[in-house]
Amino acid sequence: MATKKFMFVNRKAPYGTVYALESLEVVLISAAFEQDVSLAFIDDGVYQIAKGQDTTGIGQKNFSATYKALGDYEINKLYVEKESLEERGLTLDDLMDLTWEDEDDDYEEKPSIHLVDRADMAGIMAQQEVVISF
Amino acid sequence: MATKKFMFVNRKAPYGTVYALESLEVVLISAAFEQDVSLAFIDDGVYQIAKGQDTTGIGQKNFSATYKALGDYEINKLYVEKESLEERGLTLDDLMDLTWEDEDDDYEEKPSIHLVDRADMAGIMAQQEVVISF
Amino acid sequence: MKYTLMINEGPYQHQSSDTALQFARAALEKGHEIYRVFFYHDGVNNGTRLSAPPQDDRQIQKEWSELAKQHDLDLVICIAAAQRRGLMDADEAKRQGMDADNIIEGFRISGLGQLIEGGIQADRTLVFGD
Amino acid sequence: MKYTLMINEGPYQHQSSDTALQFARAALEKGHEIYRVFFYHDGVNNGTRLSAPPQDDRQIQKEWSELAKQHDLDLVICIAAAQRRGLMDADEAKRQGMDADNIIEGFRISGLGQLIEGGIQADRTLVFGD
Amino acid sequence: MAMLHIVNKSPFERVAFESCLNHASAGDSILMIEDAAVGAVKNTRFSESIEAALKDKSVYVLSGDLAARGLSEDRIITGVTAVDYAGFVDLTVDNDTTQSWL
Amino acid sequence: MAMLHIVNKSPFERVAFESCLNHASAGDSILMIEDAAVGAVKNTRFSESIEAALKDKSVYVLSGDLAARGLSEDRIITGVTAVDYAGFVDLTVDNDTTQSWL
Repeated sequence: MATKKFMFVNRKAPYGTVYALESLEVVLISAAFEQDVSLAFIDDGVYQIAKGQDTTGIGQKNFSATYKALGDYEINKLYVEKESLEERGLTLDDLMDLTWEDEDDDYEEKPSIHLVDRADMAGIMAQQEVVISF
Repeated sequence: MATKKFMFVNRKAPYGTVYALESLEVVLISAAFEQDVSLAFIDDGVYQIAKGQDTTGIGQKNFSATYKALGDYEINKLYVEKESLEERGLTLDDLMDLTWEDEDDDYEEKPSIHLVDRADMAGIMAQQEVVISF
Repeated sequence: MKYTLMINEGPYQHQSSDTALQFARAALEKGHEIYRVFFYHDGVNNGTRLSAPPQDDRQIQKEWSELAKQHDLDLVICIAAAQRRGLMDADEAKRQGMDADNIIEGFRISGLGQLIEGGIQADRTLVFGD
Repeated sequence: MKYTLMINEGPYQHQSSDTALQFARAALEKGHEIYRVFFYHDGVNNGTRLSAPPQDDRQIQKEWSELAKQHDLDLVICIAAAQRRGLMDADEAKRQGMDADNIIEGFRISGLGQLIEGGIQADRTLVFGD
Repeated sequence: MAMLHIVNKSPFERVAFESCLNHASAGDSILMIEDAAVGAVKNTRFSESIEAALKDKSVYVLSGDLAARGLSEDRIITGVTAVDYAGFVDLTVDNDTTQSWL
Repeated sequence: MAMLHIVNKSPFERVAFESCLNHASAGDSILMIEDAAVGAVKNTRFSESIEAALKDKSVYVLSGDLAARGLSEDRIITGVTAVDYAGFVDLTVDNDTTQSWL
């Protein structure tokens, strides 16, 4: 099958709506198709990968640990927008530490999260072939 | 049954979502209970009573004529927020001509739409006993 | 206090049904009365018995059904909203010539008047939606 | 052109299913191909056969079903999303021990891989949602 | 007549929260639930609006919704009170009416 | 590679439309559908943003959605083009990719 550049765009906070959870389910499945997959976290989407999520008070399943599994499937291009973090009083330190092991580089652990500014994010979006938004 | 001050708050444009249509169905039913009913149109809710709605291009039923029936059920307190109109480039002339006949005043035809500013709208909301939002 | 709750969104898609469920439990625990829960718009989808979410996820529809049983709650699904969205009890299915129904125990289908009447009877009316 | 469409909201509540239906008709009229329509999130609710909207309103679920029949469209409902929301075909109902099913003719239930495969095969992938 | 305004929308995504603040009266209470909980945090694009509201209104956030989104209570704006569902119920008792900003 | 950005949210209610404008590239096209159609109108709080976008992007509005909300085509911003569903299809052909701003 052909390889295409797929981007999954996440703009919504988790738990208030199902989009974050069901988006992650799509991303995991996409790994099986060996496509060139990247994820964009902009606007409220940045809360999806916030550190320390604790859902005991709202009765929903905490699915945030699943983002840590993405690296094992070589999904390691998670673009996070700098301006979106700043407007929300957040920094990179507030996000989970998401990494992957590069088997072409002696299994070195490398960061999956790439902090980019708005202009760079626009440039990355412009290169995509299939954009699926949630 | 007791008489309460009911307010139905409309903040969303029609047709993009079902809220405007199904809100109107609630308002019509409320007439049967002889309550003190008023409607607030703020933010995108003002488009619900825009003049000249034509849905032939989108395959949905045009339900805007139903607002004209509200006067017959003595639902005649339709508060429209001035600032919400202005931000959208609209004036009172862009809204439907909604009226009711005052049987205590020789069936004189009177306007149902009351243009109020934001501060007045806040004051009207503060007096309500049951507020149902869509 | 006597409450009427209105729920405007279906289960899972939005948090509103979860929040209303937690609110209802907290109110009952404090000795308040839930006079009625009225399901409108996509909220009618909370009343299906055909859902089967993953075992480790919450079962929203069943939780409402069980809460209703425990506390004798009046859970009302709006008939007009239900007809658009495909929620049917046995009587309505028969009337519409449908070959199946899908409503879960503890819910009943009725008209919009139940919402207004709920608003009149209750001390507080709360809306949960999107 | 070959299209894959994704629909993320249920009928009536949001316009997205209406818009997708109009888009699909216009594309077919121009001689394009609809490779697949994938229903996700509350979009799975477009596949119920138990709806009975007012006579003067559109019948969204039936319109999809009829369009599929006319043009041999592949309408796929995501199984995981369907299980949460209570959409069942006869096989799945049996497997889950349900006493009823509610899917309309012309839709099939399958996995999320169908969305990705649709995205790979189609020239254009469009998302309709809220 | 005091009113409890319930907001469930992120102030960064929708106008609903701002509209709530524009229509709440002095002495009213505002409760942030669901996605609106992110509005309770200090030093955001929105925090000044909350600080202004605190001058004549009470502002609350549902603690479970705050925690779910990875935000700890030490990050919330001074003067905003975290409550649980029991506290949510109490707020509906203490105010005469509620209005949801959907 | 030109992209068609499809927006279906009112710019007066949600940030989605503004976010779309912030991420569209020169040469891209933007199509307003559903509730976003109200953003096509002249002299609104949002119209300057559309006028700025028109400098290096093409902007369209779905005519059926505009008419449904009571807005006639003589009210739309100069430079914005009204299209029907057939025109919507053509836009997806003329651009290499589409992105929906939900």
